[in-house]
Amino acid sequence: MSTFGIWIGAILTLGILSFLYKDNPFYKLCEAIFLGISAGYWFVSLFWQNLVPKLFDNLGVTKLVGFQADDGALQNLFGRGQYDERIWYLVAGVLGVMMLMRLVPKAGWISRWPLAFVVGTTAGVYLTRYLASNALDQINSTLKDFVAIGQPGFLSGMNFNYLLVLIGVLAGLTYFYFSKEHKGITGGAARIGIYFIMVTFGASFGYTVMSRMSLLIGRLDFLYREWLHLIR
Amino acid sequence: MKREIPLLIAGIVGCVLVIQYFIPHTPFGTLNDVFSDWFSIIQATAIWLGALNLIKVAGDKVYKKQKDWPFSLIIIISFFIMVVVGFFFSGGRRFLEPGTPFSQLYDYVYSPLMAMMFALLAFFVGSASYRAFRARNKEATILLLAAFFVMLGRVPLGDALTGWLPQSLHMSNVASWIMNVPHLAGQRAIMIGIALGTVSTSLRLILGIERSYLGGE
Amino acid sequence: MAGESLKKFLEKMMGIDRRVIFLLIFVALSIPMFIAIKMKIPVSPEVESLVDTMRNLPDGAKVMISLDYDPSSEPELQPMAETFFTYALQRNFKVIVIGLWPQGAIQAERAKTVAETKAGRQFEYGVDYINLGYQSGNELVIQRMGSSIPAMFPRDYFGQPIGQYPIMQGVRNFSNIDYVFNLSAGYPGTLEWVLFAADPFHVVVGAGNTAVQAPQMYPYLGKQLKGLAGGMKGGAEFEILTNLEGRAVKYMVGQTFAHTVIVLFIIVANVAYFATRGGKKGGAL
Amino acid sequence: MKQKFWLGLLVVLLIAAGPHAQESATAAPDSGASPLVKPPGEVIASDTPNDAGGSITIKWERSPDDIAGVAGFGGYNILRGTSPDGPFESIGETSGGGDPDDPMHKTYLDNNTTDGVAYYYAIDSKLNGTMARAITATAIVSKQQWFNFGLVNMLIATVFLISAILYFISSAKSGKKLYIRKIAGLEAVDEAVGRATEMGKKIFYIPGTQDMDNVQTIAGLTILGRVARLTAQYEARIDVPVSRSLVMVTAREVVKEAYLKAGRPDSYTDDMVYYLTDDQFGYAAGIDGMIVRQKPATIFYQGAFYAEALLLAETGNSIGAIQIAGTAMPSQLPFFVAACDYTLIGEELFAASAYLSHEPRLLGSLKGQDWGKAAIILALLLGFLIQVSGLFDFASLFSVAGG
Repeated sequence: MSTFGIWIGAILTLGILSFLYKDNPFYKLCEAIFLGISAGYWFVSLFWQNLVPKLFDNLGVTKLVGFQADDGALQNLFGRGQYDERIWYLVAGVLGVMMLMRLVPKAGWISRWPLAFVVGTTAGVYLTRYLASNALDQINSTLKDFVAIGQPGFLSGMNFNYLLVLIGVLAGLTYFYFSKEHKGITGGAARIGIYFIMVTFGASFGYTVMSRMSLLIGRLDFLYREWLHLIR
Repeated sequence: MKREIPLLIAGIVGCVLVIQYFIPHTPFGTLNDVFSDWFSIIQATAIWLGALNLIKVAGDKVYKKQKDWPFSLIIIISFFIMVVVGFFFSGGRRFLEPGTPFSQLYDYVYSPLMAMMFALLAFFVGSASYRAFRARNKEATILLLAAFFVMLGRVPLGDALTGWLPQSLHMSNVASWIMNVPHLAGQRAIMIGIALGTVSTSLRLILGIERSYLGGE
Repeated sequence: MAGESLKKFLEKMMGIDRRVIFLLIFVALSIPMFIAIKMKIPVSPEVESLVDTMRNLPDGAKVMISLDYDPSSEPELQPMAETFFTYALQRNFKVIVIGLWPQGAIQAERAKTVAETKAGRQFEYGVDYINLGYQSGNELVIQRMGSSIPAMFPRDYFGQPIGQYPIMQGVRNFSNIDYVFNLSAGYPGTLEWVLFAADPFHVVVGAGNTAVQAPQMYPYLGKQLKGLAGGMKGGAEFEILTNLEGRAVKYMVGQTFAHTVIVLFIIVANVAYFATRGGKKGGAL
Repeated sequence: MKQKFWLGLLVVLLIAAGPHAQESATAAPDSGASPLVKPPGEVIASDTPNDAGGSITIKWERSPDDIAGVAGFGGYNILRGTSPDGPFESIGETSGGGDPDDPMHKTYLDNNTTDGVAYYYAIDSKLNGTMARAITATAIVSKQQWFNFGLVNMLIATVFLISAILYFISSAKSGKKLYIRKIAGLEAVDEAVGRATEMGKKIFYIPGTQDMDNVQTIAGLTILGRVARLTAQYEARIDVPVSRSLVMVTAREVVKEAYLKAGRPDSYTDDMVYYLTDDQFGYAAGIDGMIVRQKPATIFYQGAFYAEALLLAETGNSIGAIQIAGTAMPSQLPFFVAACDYTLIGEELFAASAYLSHEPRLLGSLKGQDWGKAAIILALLLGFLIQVSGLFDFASLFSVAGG
């Protein structure tokens, strides 16, 4: 990295760091640059990485307007008379245009169509997505390691740990029970459940501290070593 | 009609995607990928709306000379620098390759900002634990103890403090027991709950019971 | 009297300005960067087996290192890469670099420079070092290397055909690689190396992981994964065992300081909380 | 065991054509090769099940030299042709050693076949430069399947859950009263909005940093609908800064609708919802700035969050705002719990919209979810007993093979 680049990086780094003391013009400047640069970055990236390859290349628009590219669906369909399934990407293009109709006050309602498509897709995908990995697989892993009675290790600490996990899962699930008042047995189980969940939160928190510190170490290393050459 | 057709679209698309999960045969097997491409395309057109909104809000501030308007001007300028460089001066779709002006802006300006913002977490983790980990009640005490043991078990100090105890009670072993037993159990309960919640929410969206995202007539 | 002023002090501590905490964390992490502090870091069996496997390789062995991370994980994984390259220089290993993440190749070049200064010796490009760069395809890249490495990486990171380099002579697939070291921050990473290289092709794989990912890899240790260094702590142990103490050991002191600061604050906060709560009854829940 | 169990169930549940697994066995090993290495045993190729075609699985008995671990054994070459007499073209190679669950055999997946073409496979074993070959006896064709049999358990689980939810939705519609326990974070919504009104300060609503392709974002936006209705009634000012353009579009529809329903369509303006940037940390930097400058009285975080969660919540906490968070990102929940006044944990996020709306059909779906939970609790208890008694491997019924 050039000296110039390091200096810019260091100044911006200090600007963000200064927010810890209090809000100040230096931070505001960095924040404004950050907002503008990152919004611009995404704006450009989505164009080159989504719109061009997925829409324009597939349809053949890239070639049509004179850029170097392979043949797309339009060329195959009208040039050669071959069916090309990529022509369906036209639907996505139309949905995209419908989205932009929001800029026209009278026609804004049409943008609900692509919105409905997006919501429908998300709902359809998620209905099955978590069920396998978050529910069935978890049931499997909670049960699969139990040592059967009479087998070596039945009374081992490991087997006891598996039992503890099972109890924790059962109690935790009871906590999430919505349609029953948390009283009596349900109440007791739910209470144990919330204890387990609290351990989960505390442990996750404590566990993450190290990697968060590493991030700051990385930045301090940049400041002290690469910028100020204070350490080697 | 302004609501019925969108509801129908969401319902049909949702149903088809649920079914396709179980069918490897074409066209179902690849439908998910195709639809996710379509989503990317819609997303890439929609960002024009977001960008225009950003410019409008910042532009208003500059125009009306509201408080801090010079910073709004900087938002607009840095946005346009990035966009112009990315579209016209960085080799088209090879805009991210090392050495292009766009990737230099990324390396020199964007990336240090991101890294430092991310690293602020090191400080916030500290202030949050100071405030939150107080033994106010049973739940908070459990939270505090779990965090305390795991945090100490992660650094050599923890084992140094507990070196006189039997091996299994060394801090790092206690920490990994917490991670592998009670932490795991709580995590699983949360995950199973999330799975059920997503099924139910998705179903409500597909059925059109939950429809506030479509707005009014 | 003393009790009174202590109580006052504790009351103050209850509502302490968060900036004091920020400052202490900043200082705790900074001090060890400037002052060499010796600290005993116990070595875990996972890292021990990692280094043992490397030690048992013959001098001049052909090793592959896959850098599957980006700059955001640099503080944790870069020291491991540096140590590995330095160790490779000492043992005359022939190092083949690849990256399943786009930034891997650049990280390797940076680590190599540091290692060369440390070892006081340079890699000869194409003879005992080659950077094959990044290929997209995630686990498929690993799978295809199982049948042919030259087919998956026809050119190196700098665009040159790999056939001309002596280091690549006789390298057809994983059977010609003695050892794979994988540095991983997520997907694709260690899990993929285990499932798509160690399992089917019986490649010897060792790994360095971010602290967040490491625990998920424990089940594979032993037969499938020959050793694992997790996070900065693992990196420090790696440095100690190879007698190449460097950044990770140094930073581990900072980590310990910072953890200690937070733990002390938690203790102070609780002492203050109980001392100042006085006769007031605690909340019900 | 598991396979039989599910297949039995499936016959009842499904009328589907099973995969006609074509298999072909080997001819006698080619004895013309060098005597120095022993050839592999029987080679069996079959269409890879449960896929979209384009793949054939080849399995062979390992060469006796491989099994004996003869030094210098060089693994196998896999070759493919369209006639049993060749020519064969090399498609890959693999080392010696057996499959983890079948030590006598070795498996190779040819993922590059054309559906409908008949293939023959040859396996060469290698030792010190010598080779010996075994060939499949009959042709094998790859094809696409109409049902993924690895997902039978998923199908049953999905059908069960959907039916339970649908049943309770319809029974709720018919006017049956449903009890729902209190959720503290949601009970506090009213008070939080009220306080902002009293203080004459803003309310910030952050619907996460993910796009509309994440169901948590959609859940967050449905909650926004309920909250916006309250702010309309209280005449409090709500600000919704977002990090995705599609979320901006949706959030505007949601807030507008809420103001309309509350009878105050005139109070709504598009300015309430605005876009900052797609970048998670840029977004956090912007919001942190807004929080310390505008000092909102109440901040909601509802949706999908990553590392920015604590950056936002800790800054919000420093100005003393009431904060109500909700997310199904397990890794970020601890930070919200530490820095916010109330946190909706996982499933509670998805229940929030139903809870706040009091609409019977939505509440019915919660009851359906509970039935899912009850079934899982039952399965865990039953599974524990079966597993510990060593009857059979109950757990494996829940392992999802495909998908």
